[in-house]
Amino acid sequence: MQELMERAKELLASGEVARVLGWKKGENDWDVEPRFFESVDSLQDFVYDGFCGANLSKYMIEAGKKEGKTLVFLKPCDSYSYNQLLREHRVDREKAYIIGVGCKGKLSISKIPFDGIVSVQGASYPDVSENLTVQTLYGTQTVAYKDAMLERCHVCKGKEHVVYDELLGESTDTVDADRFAEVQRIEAMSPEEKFAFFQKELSKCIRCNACRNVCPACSCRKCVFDSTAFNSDQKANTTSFEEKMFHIIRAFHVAGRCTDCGECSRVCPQGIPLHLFNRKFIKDINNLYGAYQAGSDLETKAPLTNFTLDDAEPGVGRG
Amino acid sequence: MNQVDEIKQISGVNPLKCMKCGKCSASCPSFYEMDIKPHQFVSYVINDDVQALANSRSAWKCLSCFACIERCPRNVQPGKLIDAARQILIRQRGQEGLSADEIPALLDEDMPQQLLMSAFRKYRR
Amino acid sequence: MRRIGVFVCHCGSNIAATVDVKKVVEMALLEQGVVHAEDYPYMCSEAGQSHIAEAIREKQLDGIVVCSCSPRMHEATFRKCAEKNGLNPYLVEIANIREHCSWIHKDMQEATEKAVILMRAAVAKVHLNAPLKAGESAVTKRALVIGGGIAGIQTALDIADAGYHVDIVEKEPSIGGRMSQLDKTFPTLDCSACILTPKMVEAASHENITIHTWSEVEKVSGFVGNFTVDIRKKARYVNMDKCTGCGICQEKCPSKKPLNEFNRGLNNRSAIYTPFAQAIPNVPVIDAAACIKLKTGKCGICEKFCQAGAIDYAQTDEIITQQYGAIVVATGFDTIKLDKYGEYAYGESKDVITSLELERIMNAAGPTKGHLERLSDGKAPKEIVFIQCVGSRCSDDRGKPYCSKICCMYTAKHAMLIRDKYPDTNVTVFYIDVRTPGKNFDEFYRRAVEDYGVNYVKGQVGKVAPQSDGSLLVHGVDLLENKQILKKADMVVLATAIEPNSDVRKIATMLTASIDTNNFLTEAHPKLRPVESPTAGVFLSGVCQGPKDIPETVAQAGAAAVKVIGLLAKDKLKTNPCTAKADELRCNGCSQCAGVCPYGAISYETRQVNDHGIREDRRIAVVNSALCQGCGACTVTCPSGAMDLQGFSNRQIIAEVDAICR
Amino acid sequence: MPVTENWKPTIVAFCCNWCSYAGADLAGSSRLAYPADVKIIKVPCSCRVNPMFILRAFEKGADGVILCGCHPGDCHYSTGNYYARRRMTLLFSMLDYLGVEDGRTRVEWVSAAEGVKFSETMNSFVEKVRGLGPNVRLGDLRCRN
Repeated sequence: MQELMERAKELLASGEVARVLGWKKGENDWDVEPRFFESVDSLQDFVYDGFCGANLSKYMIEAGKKEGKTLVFLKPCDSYSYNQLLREHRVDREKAYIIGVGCKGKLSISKIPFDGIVSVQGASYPDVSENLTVQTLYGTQTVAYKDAMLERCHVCKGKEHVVYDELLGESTDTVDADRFAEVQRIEAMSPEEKFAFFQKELSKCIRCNACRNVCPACSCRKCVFDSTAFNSDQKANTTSFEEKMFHIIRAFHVAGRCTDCGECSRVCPQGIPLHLFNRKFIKDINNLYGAYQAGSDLETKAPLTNFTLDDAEPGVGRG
Repeated sequence: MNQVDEIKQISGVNPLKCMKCGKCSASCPSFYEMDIKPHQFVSYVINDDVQALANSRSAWKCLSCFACIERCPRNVQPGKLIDAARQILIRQRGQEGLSADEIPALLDEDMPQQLLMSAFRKYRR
Repeated sequence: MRRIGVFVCHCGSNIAATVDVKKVVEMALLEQGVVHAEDYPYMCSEAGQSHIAEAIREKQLDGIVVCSCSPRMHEATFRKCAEKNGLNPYLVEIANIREHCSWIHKDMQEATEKAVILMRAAVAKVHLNAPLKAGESAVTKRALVIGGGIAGIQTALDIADAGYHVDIVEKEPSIGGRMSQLDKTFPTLDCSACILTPKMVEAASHENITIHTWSEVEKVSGFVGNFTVDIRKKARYVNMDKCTGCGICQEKCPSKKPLNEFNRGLNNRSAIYTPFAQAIPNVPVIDAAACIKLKTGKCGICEKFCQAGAIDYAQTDEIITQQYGAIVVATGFDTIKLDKYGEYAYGESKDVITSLELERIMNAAGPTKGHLERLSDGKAPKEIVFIQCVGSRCSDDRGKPYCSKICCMYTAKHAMLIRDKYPDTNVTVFYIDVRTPGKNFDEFYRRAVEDYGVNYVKGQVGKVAPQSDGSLLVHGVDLLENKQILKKADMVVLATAIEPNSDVRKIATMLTASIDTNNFLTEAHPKLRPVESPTAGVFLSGVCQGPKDIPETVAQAGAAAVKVIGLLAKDKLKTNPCTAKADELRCNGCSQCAGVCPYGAISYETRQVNDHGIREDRRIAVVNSALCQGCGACTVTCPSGAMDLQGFSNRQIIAEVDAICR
Repeated sequence: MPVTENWKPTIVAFCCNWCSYAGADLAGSSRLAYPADVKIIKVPCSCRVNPMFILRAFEKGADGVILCGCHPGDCHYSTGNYYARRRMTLLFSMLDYLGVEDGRTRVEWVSAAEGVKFSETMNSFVEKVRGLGPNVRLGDLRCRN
């Protein structure tokens, strides 16, 4: 983390960049927030550790409109999102100085209490070690780093950055699960079980729109659910159907554009596994139309704006 | 269920599809032994005269070689109609058709396979 | 709030028989915004339209819903009527309560209920209609005819006579098409070449016609008024300007193995060939697959003997790109393959031939120089059997479900010509029904029976069995005599079903012209618009639209020409105003929409936008309404609903959905 | 919830103007009956149908939604139905994933000449939806009257 801070200071001081987009420690050790640093001394609060799960590429949309360059730190999975935004002309590449930071897998704060550790005071881990020490009211407890990791890091897409100006810090491989295992588990269920599963999950949705606000692909100037474009501006889920509709349409709009960065599940206050929707579309697209990773490059045509003459017929596999 | 529906239900044939082209009669090997010719089967069903078809000699002269079914341009399948007529007759006579275990007794070397197949097709219970 | 008038048509009894029109009117008045509702027996009639005009004036209507037949029938009628009375034509919506309701539901109560719902959906949509204005687009004053048979030639001549330039694209080395392969033509028995060749020469010499033979259409883009077409002129390996058509090269060419397609493969031709003597242009082509020089580099005899020095082995395919205002499809037909008809032994015996092969045998320029002889041993046939409806009227998957229409006439012609030239040859025709409905057609058929003694037998043939002595045993039946017939024949001629040219599906896809399951191009309306394709600017001439004989083909070719002339005569064409439009405040500029636009109608520009006080330069999608055809693919790709389709906007369709599911 | 005898399903059919709408007209002019529960909405092309429309139909009480378009290759706009095919394949797969009965949604390619196919498609689709009973899983789960 130190060399990131030094490099940021150096660039800011030299005037090459007008501001630095990084992370700042929040109220507690584990809720780290994205933050713009305008001055060298404000960089004291800069932090980069296991809790920096936030994907900074979406902030670059607005940052690109400001004067001067913005230095931004992108983890490998964040760089896919930035590339996708670049492809959709939402970010200005000249206004960005990108440092690709190494990543050893990010921690999910919501996971820690569920492991029987209550009233957490703080959590920290030395840079290298395998486990995490959690200070609680009742003394400290240690948790294996792997168990507290975000779901998305268990199925990480790979540690190499797709867009950067310079690279800092190394990464360690964290993959130890199959990316579509959970989706396949649900697909194997009977319709009644599937319905019950999603009914249970989606009924928790309070339509706080955190998932929409954090998703780099879901960044329309004016969302269809906030406008009268379809006369269907359901701001709140008045009926159970609207919960489903919001999440189906949100997943559909980002289908073929979602880089599977896992932010939606990370930020959901209700802990709904929202990535299951996007990953279902990614699995279908990969099976039906050939493996496609959004944001991996700027040229290949997105699956939903492309076709072949012998695509599968809709609902072929159904009764 | 009246006989017309019964024969249609057994054979699964829609007699109205016939365009009276006569190809079935042209292809029928036992045309001359038959009193009612293959191209007439459909008319007997349409004119609600199934009993005449069932009592006709054609019902037993048909070799069930399926040439008519093979070549009918309208997929009318007359062979199945006469086969169904036989079924109606067998049912009327109390199902005393040929059963599988009676066959070994009737076998002799120079009996052609085809004959056995068509016999079983015609007289099965 | 819109002031809407609802007009419910009885359509005589077509609608009123199963839909209670009074109830629909009564329910219409309950709908929001409906200030006038009435029913009338024939809403599309003059009187009916005057009712609409009156209501517009009296009640100052600014929205019309007509509950009547399909909009594909009278939407234009009611829109014109509204326009005449000062109402924007795009404020009229049609509720289809005939084809989609009264005609297919028997129960009055059920049908009325559905009619009311369809009316409500139309009213809900009209509330959101915008007064659109049709745009204009230029018309390229040039036509393209695909196919150089009699249909293509006749259409091209008629268009050229009206002063417009026409290009004919013909796949074969010469124009003439199927008709050039015929010997005589019914019902007048005049020789096919004698009436076709003058037309070919006229087309070749006409200053308004350019003929591209040995060429195929490769790519078509654009739409009515300005199509852009790429034509691939295949390499002829003969320089067309230098060649004098003397024909020495064809005599001297050592490679004689390829089958002569013009003579239906009954004899062979040289590698360098013209299909027939009166070929237009009279310039040979080299068949690259058979030419020894092109394959191995040796030979080159034709180059040596050619005084004009026209042979050019280095010639390559050439792509010509050309603009057209209208395209006529005249791709013609071919006989179907008979490989699935084993019972006729077409493949087994050389003496079982199709009628088209008989045409070549009886033609003086044919493989047998006009002598009627058996292909197996060359003897003159004494017993000829014609079998009708081979592959036609078959609802199984071997043949075609339709009647090919021309076989009864040409078989009567063949029978008559044979009986006339060889009186001692017996001719028997096995038929299901003889269909000769044209002018002087039945008289022609009766002459064959009464004057020439052709023996017509009602009954299909079950099997043709080639015998060891070279004759053919025909297993037929005489349904009128109720007798089976076993006839020994020397030659069997099959009246084979015809089907559209094999390339027509490829061309239909290029032109986005709709095509049916039998590969015939679908006409805009079977009765009212038989020579136009639903795709504007594409016209149909000849058998590509359906089985027909030469008189009908020439008539349809002329009709297609008139439609083309009608189109080319206009300087400006009204374009469809129902095109896409991007809302600049909502557009993200993410260029997803351009990815799906088949017409490349969407471009992007950065301009300043005032989004509720925030002035910002934004990247905005811009739709070129001249190119946009209004398919709507972009509207669904656009996540924010910024891109919308005028005439079928998101809110209009949502309103219809709500009205239906209420 | 017992299916009351006189329950009639509400079926919304999106038909593309050039092929399936013309096919529906042909079914009409050939008097090929299909249940009155089917209501047709005309769209310029099958690619015009937005998943929002389909979900909106279910939300407002439809029991089945069918999308008819031109056969791939015959589209009047040359590529429209190819995009519709991909979108609907993904949407239907997601609906199955959510446990919605797969009989409630369907895509069928019907050309302007296939009146018989249109009528048969509608009859079989309504039959299937009637078998599934009223739409619950894609509707409002709160107490129904």
